[in-house]
Amino acid sequence: MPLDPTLHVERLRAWRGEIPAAHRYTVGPAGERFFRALRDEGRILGTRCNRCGITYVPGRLFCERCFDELHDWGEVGPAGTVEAATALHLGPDGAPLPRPVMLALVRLDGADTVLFHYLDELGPAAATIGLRVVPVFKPVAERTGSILDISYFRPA
Amino acid sequence: MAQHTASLPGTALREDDIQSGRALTVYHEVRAAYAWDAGLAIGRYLDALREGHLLGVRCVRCDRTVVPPRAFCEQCFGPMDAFVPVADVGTVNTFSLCYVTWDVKRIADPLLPAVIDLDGTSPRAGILHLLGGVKPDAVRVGMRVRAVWKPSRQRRGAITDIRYFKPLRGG
Amino acid sequence: MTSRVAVVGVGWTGFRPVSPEASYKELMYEAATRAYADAGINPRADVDSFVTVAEDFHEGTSIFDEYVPDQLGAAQRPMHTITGDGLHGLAAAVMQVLTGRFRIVVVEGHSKASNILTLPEITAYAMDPVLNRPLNAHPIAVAALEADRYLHETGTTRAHCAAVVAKNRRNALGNPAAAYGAEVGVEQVLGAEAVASPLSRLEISDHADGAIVMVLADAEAARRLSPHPVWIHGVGWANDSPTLESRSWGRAVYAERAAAMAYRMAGIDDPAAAIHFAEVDDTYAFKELQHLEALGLCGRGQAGPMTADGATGPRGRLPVNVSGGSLGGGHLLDAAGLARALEVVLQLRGQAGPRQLRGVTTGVAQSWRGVPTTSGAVAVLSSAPNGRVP
Amino acid sequence: MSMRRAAVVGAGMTKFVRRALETPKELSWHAAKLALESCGLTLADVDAVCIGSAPDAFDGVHMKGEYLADGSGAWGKPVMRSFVGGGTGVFLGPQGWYHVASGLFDVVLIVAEEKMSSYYPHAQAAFLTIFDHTTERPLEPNLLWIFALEMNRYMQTYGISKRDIAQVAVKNKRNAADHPAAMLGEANITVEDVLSSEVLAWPVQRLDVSPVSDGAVAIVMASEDAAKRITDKPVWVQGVGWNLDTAYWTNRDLAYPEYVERAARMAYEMAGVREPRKEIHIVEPYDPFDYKECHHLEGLLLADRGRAPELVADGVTLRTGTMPSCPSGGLLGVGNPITAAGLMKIAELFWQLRGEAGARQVPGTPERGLAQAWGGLMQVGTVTILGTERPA
Repeated sequence: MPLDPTLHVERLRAWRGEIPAAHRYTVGPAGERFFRALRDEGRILGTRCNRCGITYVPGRLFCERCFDELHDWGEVGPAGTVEAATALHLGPDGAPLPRPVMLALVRLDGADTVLFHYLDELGPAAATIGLRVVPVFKPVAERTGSILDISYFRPA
Repeated sequence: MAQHTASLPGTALREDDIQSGRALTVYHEVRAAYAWDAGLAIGRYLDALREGHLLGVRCVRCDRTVVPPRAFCEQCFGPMDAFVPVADVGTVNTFSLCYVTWDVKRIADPLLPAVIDLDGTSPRAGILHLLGGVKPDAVRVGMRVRAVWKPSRQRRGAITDIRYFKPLRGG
Repeated sequence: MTSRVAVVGVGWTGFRPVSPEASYKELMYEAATRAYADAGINPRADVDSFVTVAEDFHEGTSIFDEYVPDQLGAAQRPMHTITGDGLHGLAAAVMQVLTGRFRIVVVEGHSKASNILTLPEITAYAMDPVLNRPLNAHPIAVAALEADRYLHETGTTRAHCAAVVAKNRRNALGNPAAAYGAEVGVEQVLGAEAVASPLSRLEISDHADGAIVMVLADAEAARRLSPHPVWIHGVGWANDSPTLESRSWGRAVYAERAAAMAYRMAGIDDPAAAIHFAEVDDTYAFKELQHLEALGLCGRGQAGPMTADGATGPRGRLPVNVSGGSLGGGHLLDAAGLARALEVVLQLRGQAGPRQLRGVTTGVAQSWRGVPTTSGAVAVLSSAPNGRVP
Repeated sequence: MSMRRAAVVGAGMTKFVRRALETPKELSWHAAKLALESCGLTLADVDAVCIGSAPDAFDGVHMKGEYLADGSGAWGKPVMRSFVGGGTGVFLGPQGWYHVASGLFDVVLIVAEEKMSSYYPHAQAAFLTIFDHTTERPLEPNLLWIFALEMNRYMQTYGISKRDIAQVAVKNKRNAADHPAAMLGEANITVEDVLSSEVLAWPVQRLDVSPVSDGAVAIVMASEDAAKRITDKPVWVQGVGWNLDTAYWTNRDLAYPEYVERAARMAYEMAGVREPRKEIHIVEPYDPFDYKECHHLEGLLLADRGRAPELVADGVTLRTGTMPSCPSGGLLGVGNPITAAGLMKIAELFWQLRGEAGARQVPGTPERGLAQAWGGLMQVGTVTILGTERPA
């Protein structure tokens, strides 16, 4: 390259910077219904697409397969089955965690989809596929209308 | 009548719906941090700024000298031929009086961003910087300006080693 | 049908864990210069359109598209970004050539992964903000859950996955462009630090910096420009559901559908017979196995045993990731799929040096966009110009 | 080789609002579903999906195209998201066209979505990071700088006044009063209102600027055979063009958008348009700021350099003029959810050329229209030409 290269390793520079990005996300009309039922009634609601024969949990506004608007709301669970699980040893920043966090895909009874959530209070049970679990809700006063209104799932 | 003239979907919220919690929301801030390798051309540009001068690059084939430096000529696609010093004196190509910060806060004294064509570069080879030491209503396109540098021990090899450009005496 | 698009030039730089001497523009410029020299073209006169693949948060710049044209010779030319994998970019270029209005189209992909200081947080920022992100989990959890489900459904074992790592890291020793060549044993992989069960540290590819540029041409220009055009017989791409809630967790549906599209275009009915070697996504070791099955190159649950038996090794009946893949070569973010296609091109040209396969005329490249996506692409490449492989 | 023709056969959109309740996926779904319903199709008829969306930092999702896929109808389908900054909405014309013209797909669903209100506290802060990270961002630039610098250079070069330019804002906001998707706002502002509005970054004032918004737009594009099955009024893609200028924006003549001219020439050549001022009957130039409409009319060769404001003053660009410009109301009037606003321009041509634009319908029987958008650091030109006549 005609421009003289920089041959001194200690002179190589990297410029530091960030993308500042803070967001407030609405949950949408279907989310409003789902999270209010979760927060106020401790109920987990799904919507059913009768054309495709699928019950989506959390309930959705539309079916991704046929694009129908979904109106058929109903309660599912609260018990469900672990479809996959992992013991996660890394924190969100990539640093090791002092003790692993258990995460699972839980298919609630009556649902055709899964929830991505924590497992805890496993006791002697192994976090294996097929394990029957139930949600542990936060105390009513602490609920905010969030997926974290469910604290975690534990063996049934 | 066409579909689109029927009442269209989309539900307007007011800021107050969010603040009051009438609409449920989830807040999240992402930490997106980078260390971008300056590389050859910009690395040398930053070195020169620390030393108190501006550096350009020259393409002999296109007879062009441009700032900021780049390793390649975007016009002929050959490698650039040489680093060349350029003057820290130039001409205001265009400017603005900006009353809003980058994160949309109102300010009373405007910032004066400008594109400054530096002496010794080819036509239309300016850089973005700020003007200072001048009343906002006195700024003109075509105004001659000179870089005001930070003292050498405060310079760290950054575009902000130049505080701003101020008018040459006598314009 | 007769193929109408060919790769006539390739250029690359890297792949290395870090590249502090060069800016992203300088990396791209070097790869582009090599590709244009390889194709014997002048980008300022001969190229009708340029495509790049990039994501803003991998670059640290909003509208990164802005910063691409100069170092590719694309200033004041038709140029656009696809926010996809390099194979999506390749497919976009193929479509442009097929319209008949573009004779030569350039595709670029690159990675400056070393410049991203907070990649796990950024990847997590791709998850659903309402349903998934509040759990504040490292995104590797998504891959681990997929692995758990895949092993469960297919009977594939962790030892099978470890065999993928051993193979690809060893293959990388034969590839001067690969960043992470090493002799790593199966036991070493199984005994490595647990990251997210069932994944150990060594089953997860590390990132690398690099850039890849490819020059595509229509049939007439290809024959004029290249003594060894590599014909693109088929391209395919597809998504499964983007949501964690309603996607398939055991199967790579995106790869199955992308492959079906590419094979249909290529006129391939029996991929296991028509495809001589494969470069597939191995971001995580189990993904290589899952993807081989999705590509129809073996039956479900067979990829693991095949790998353990050496059938996917460089001298096996279906060599897979002879380049070293991402596990051995380094994962190139949005350019990962182009790295797969690059190896297929080099093999089909007979330019793969010590790792050259004998007697291969048709190969497949496949990509996945990584967690948390269900987005994949496939390209079928051949040294034979006729679409239907003999 | 004869080219495979493509036509727009359907379109739909959401309202443009300052802050939408719906999630980005839900906005996309609404627009996409309306577009499909407008031509009697279902998702099963769709072969491939094209998505357009501007910086991920707005909606606040990395790899936004992946996230938007289900709302855009891409479940199990081939989907690609293209990205050329603000030019993306109109680039969806070329992108959809090459999907169809390649021969790979017959029916393509094309969806543009933007939810700018997710960014807190204000979407404009997301634009800091469009500037060069090392040589410009340390100066803490905001988006307004680059527009103000360009506008000032444009005015200075040609001796144009703010008063000349303000008429664009007046016209577009008035046009938007007839658009059912338009943000609620003052439709009947005057030039004096523009000139006395708050100065943001001289010469840019509050009413020179389009409002940030949330919204989605979708169109359906089809091959010739499919289009004829779907509708008896296909609107043909006659020409497409796109062009990306250097990233070194301070090394460029800011008074004239050469990249727009290059994109336009590419599209005119394909469309066989030799005299654009006679042959383009409706134009939807990109108008995020009022001066931009003038700038772009010149780049499109529809006005002489520095003379576009005269066309505005003479009423040529009114909906009832001889070259209606932004009859939709444009970004200034309807709102500016970046890529959705760009695709709205293509949708507007579709409705206008079919005579379905209702109160916005331009008089006569327009046969050809042009939509254009701009993006990046004053460097992207994207053009789509639609017409009622089947291309040769």
